[in-house]
Amino acid sequence: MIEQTLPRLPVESAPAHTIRDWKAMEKKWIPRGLPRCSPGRFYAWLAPWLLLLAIGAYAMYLCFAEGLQHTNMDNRFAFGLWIYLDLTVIALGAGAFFTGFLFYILRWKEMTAVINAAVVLGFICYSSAIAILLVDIGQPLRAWFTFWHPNVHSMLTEVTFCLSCYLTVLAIEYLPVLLKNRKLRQVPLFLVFEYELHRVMPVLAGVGTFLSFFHQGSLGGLYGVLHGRPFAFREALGIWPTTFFLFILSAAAAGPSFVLLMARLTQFLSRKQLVRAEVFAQLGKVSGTLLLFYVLLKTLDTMLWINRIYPQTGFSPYSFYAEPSFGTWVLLLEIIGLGLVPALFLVNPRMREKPWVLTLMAFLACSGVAFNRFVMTVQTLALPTLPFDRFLRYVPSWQEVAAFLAVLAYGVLLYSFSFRYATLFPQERDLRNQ
Amino acid sequence: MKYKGLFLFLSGAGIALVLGWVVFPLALYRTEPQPLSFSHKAHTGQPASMSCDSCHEFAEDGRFLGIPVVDQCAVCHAEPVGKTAGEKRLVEEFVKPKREIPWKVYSRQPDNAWFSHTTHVKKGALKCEECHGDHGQSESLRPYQVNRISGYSRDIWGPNISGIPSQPRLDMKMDRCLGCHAEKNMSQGCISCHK
Amino acid sequence: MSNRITRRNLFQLAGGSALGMLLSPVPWKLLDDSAIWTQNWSLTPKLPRGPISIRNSHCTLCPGGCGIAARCVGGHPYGLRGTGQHPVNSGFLCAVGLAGHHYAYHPLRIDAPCRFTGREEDSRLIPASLEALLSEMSGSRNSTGGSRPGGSIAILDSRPGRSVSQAYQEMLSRIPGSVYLTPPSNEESTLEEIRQISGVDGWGFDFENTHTILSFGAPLLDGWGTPGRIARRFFHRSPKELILIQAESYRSRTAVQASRWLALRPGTEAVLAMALAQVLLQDGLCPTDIPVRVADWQEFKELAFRLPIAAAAEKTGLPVSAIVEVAHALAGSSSIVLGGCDPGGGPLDRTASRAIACLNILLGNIDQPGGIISRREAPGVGLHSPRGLPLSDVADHSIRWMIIDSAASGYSFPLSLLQHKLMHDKGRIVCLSPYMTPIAAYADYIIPTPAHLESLEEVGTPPGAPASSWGLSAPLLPRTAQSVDPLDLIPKMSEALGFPGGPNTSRQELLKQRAAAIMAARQGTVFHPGKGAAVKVSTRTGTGDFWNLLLEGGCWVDDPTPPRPATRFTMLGKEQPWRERLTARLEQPGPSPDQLVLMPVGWKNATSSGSVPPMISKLFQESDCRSLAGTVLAHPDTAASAGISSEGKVRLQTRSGEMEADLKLDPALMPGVLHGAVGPCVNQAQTLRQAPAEGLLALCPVEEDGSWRITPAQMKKA
Amino acid sequence: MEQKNKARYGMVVDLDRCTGCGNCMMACAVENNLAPAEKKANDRTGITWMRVYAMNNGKAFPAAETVFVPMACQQCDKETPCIAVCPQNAVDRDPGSGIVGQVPQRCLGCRYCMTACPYHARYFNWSDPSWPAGMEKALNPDVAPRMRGVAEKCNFCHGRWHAARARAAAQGRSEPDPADYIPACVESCPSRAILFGNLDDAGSEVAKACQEGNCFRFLARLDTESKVYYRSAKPWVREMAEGNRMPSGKDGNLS
Repeated sequence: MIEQTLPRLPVESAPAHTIRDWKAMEKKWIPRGLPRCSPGRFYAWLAPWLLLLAIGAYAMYLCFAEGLQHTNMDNRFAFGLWIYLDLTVIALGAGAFFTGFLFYILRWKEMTAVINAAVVLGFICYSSAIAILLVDIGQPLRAWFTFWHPNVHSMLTEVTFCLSCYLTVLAIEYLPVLLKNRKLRQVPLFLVFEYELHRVMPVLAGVGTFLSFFHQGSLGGLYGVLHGRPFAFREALGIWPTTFFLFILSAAAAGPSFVLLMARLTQFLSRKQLVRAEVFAQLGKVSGTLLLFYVLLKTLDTMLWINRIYPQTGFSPYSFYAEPSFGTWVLLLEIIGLGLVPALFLVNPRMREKPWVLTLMAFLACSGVAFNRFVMTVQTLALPTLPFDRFLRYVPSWQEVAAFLAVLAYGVLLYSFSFRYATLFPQERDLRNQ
Repeated sequence: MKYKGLFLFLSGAGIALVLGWVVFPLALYRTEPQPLSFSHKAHTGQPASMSCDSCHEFAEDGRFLGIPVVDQCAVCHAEPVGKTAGEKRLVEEFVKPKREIPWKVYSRQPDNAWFSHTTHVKKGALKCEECHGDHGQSESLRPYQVNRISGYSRDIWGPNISGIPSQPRLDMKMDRCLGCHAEKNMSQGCISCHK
Repeated sequence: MSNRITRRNLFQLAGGSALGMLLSPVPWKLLDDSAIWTQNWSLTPKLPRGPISIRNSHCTLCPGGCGIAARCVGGHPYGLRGTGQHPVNSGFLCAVGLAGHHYAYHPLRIDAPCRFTGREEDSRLIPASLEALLSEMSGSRNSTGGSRPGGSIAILDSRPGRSVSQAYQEMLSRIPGSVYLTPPSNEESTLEEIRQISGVDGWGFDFENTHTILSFGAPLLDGWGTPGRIARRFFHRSPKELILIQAESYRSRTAVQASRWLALRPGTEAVLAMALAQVLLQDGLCPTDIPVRVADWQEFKELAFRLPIAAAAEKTGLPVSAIVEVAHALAGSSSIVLGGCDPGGGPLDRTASRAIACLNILLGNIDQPGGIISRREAPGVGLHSPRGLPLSDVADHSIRWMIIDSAASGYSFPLSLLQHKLMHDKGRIVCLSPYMTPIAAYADYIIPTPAHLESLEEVGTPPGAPASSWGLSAPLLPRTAQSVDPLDLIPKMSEALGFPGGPNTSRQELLKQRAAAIMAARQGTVFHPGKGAAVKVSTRTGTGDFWNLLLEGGCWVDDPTPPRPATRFTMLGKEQPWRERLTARLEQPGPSPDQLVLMPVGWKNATSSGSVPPMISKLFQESDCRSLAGTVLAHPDTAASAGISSEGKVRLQTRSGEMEADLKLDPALMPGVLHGAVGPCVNQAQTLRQAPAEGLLALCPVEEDGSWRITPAQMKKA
Repeated sequence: MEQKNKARYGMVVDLDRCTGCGNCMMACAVENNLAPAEKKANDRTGITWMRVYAMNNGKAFPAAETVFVPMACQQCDKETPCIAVCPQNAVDRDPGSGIVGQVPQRCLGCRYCMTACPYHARYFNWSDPSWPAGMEKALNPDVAPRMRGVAEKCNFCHGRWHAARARAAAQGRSEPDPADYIPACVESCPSRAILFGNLDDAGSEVAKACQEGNCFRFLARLDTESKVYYRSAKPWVREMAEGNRMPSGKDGNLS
């Protein structure tokens, strides 16, 4: 049936024995002992994502060839959907560094169940962030100027350096996951390489944690240092504005939730149990604890902001929430609805036991971080600064949306391939045998 | 053939190095002919013994007029001086129809660089030779090479493809400007020299 | 076995090559060069190179007569500024003039004779030849005989008083029944009425010495006359105090700068003027010699008292006290009462202009320092007076050939005015224009003339100037091959119409003759742009010298004209037609409060010149400076009364038709008034094929008094 | 030692004199090789180093009042928002003139500076700038045209500054003659609403004017110490400008 829906795949037009051969060959790439769907079904699942990827690639081509006039960003809304996407995927990708930190540094052995998945997710998030950044900047051919002529005072320099370094780290961390593939293991060099990589993994995890710590923070600092934008500006602790720390904390909190959520989603889609319930609960607990801590600090920060920065900059305390579409509900939703609520549920052991609660709360925690990044990007720019300014609106163009979806599709594709041909969830085999 | 692997590795490296250091520069630069042959030496040496600024003039408002216009050539070359074919061409193709000679300028900086010769020569007391080398003593115009990608004259990058400056320095990239400015405690601000 | 190349060997080779590449300049140099390429690519234009020089000339975009100094690279202008110390514009230009050197590259530049196939929207632009025009002209001679009364051949001259204008007039003088027309004039309407009242020609405003100005909506600080002259009087460190009272329906740019703003209801200018006259008479504020000098004193006095002040106050929407105060302020010092209105709205109606002129006479402003002073014409005007017949005064449907010369934008008057004058079916319009404008798009033949700064032109006395002046606009740019000098076209047209032997002097010759005439009169001074100072003409020796100085941007300015002996005035005209018109105006009931009126608004500098430079789009599209054509502004209450609560597309309807417009809410406007922004069309995506349209002006019918500034309208949501 | 703060150029804009004629914008656009507005360009996408805004008192007829506010880069002196954020040093404060200089050829187009600027005085090239055919011949040879994908802004007519310095060098002076260095907007303003000069030269017109009581800076409380001052005798203008946003119906402040 699936074969019929895919008349265009070259495989289908080939003689029957070729297809058989191909199927057999494909099977050899799948890790031993892991049942996977038929290749036809697998590639049918990929087709729509490939289509999205193609549309997005065309949109990106338009931006490269003709400039960013294809976006709906403008001089006042200079950051848009893409920067929001960058901030969000990097926050969610924090699952990689934080799980690595728990596993390699704090030696939480149970994290071995999700560490591979976390690394792959991290790699996807970071590589897509870099890809979208290259489309987003006006002159990608000059992107290396940041390395050659860096301005050490700029948060973006910090972000660029850490991001590219950490992507390299993630790529190295990702390699052993791939190299464990049974076909690739046949190459002796790869086997040695993989073994060596494993030995340096704790070092890499340490480096990754350090880098992540800085760029997650710098992404927060990105807005916190804008003293021309009182909505985003925060006072500094040392050289870093408070958003620096809030972003680290919120990313660390959302990361495990995102890993949890993705593992759940994979279980749901593959209709298999992949990870033991205790691991999920453990992830939920970590996420919830950090989130609670974050909510506390965020509240404190908000109070300071209202009582110190507002009056100093001559803006009336409520002017930032005067627009009906961005009322005070924004603040309440961010801190309570998508912060305190999931945090309280997640720290409660009884609640954690219910899978649907755990999943829902992990979802809320991730949404909370995404919403925070949305507010920091969009509301900061929408709010007026000059007395004759007006509240601005911005709706992304189809090219921006297409590129956004292409990144999503890229993530799905890479994740699907990794799930099929690599061992993302080591417990899967045991759970199946039980 | 114990060292076959090493041999292959080294030969790969060797081929790449030859391609990179020898073939690449040849491919990167395109040589363009100058419209006329010109001897600076014939003008600066005996008997003409002209100084640089007798042709490369400074205007009253501090602008440097650069390559002289054909009218300036016409002061001496209204009629062919000597009997060479080049002289004949100069007079017939350029001087008489008052057509500007399309010289290719070795040291042409891009449009975004502001360089005031007046400031450097009059205030900074730099000699022409310090940047332009012994161009003023040359017997003929060397081939003009243009970078196929960037469109710059090769003189900007300097003769050494590695980018490591030769002594005396012949490159004209920004770091040379900045080095000298830092040495002499002159402005380091971007728009001091960028327009 | 060992000689076989394995996969492993290939990896080794590739690894070595990769290392070698990294150690070679290739990746690093490519990285550098590709980055430089983005700084240097051909998508960004290369800068011009060459010696820098300054060339002086004059701007001919409007009659303002501003001196321009062009910074040139290799002789090619790249920036304009006002000539420093210039006697006419004091070194300042308007925003349009500042980009005057861009006109030559106008995207709507016409490079060959052409025409549209029809007046419909889908009509096509097709080539037309000069020969076709001339043969159709000579063909028409047989059918009409070229002698229809009411003028079968008309030339509409937007810039009267030039040497070319003389040539036009000379040609027409030999063709019976032809007529020389001038477009409606906005800035000199008060002076024109004074000319008629006094029977004496040649007046100017002595702003430089005046103390009080009452302006009826004249956009004094928005391009009026010569902007640099007005700006100098208002803003440059000057010891003389100046009170400006601006009577206008909204707080315009001028009103903002004024000492006092009178929020006058539109259309009640004559009522206010007569009420002020009444106060002057009542309180004995007129100079004693005025009743003696006015022939119809009693009649006028009667008329002034016709409407009680209180009634006038109600009609105008002003408090009685304001009227009394303004009258006293005007009488208390040297003053000027100036009529005008927003340039988009064309001239003030003649009835109001007449009342305003009368007010000046009552105040004794005529021939007083700081009032309206005598101004003799520049020497050498010759046989023909520069004054033509106003376009609105020609009989309807009487013109067979309408030739429109220079600077006609199509935004300075509604095309319907032109349309009504043309003969049915047979009427033809020939437009001489370098660019496609609404009026050119409307024409049957478009003949390309040299663009701004491409040909030798002259600049005469600017509107309202206190003394005559004359200068040359030496070309700064080369002419294009296809452009036609109107002066070369005149003899050909004359011949085609059956009157051969037209003027055959070259442009330069004609202008040289004029210069010689000025030189011969040995009066006035000539400004030397290089020195930034003027010398007396009588001290300059040679005519050639004078000519060269003019070519280099020199400007001749006449000496002050001595006052004329006590001029006599007939306020209401010889047959007193104005008594009736003024009476009607005074007794006209005010508009009903729920009746919306549409007032076209525009910007003089942009609507008076044939087209606008491409760069002007910045002001219209990217700043709050100007409203784009097709925008209609209204008070939120006005919109609410029409059932509209938000900005967006609306439909406007008047008795001329219906049109879509962009509504912008502006609480600063008087309720009940719609401001419709007319011209120019600045959209850079325009092509010659899609000619700019007349816009909201098409909704404004020309009234009997020749004005079109107030039209009852309806607005509804689109 | 020689280069330390020779000058600190600044402006004083008298809003009471501004008639909103647009000369400053046009002179600026012509001087600095800006391209005419694109077909769909508007006040959010267009590039105008100098832009005239209208600011109103929020009242209705006849009490409505509007002032025009010409706004270019405010040349902030203290913790200049755009300098600190640029990742590759494409913006700096020139030590010899105090001018906050933008070098588009260094810019990679991340637009972080634009989000940092509270004055919206920075502009991005959303597409390749294009001129009508032939108009490149009329470009100012002293200002480099920009390419797509980079930010740009007012540099106080640095082309004129360069020319003035070269002239000074030719005449053997170390500092440009103030009469030689006048930005295009200042030169073209018919109502002389803009004063320009060295704020550190106590004798200059600007240095005196910026000390006067009517003088203020936009968003002064953000403490960026901009070198573009404004002045107005109208209290409502000063109050609004200093950051105390007034409740006006459309902006809908809660008060």
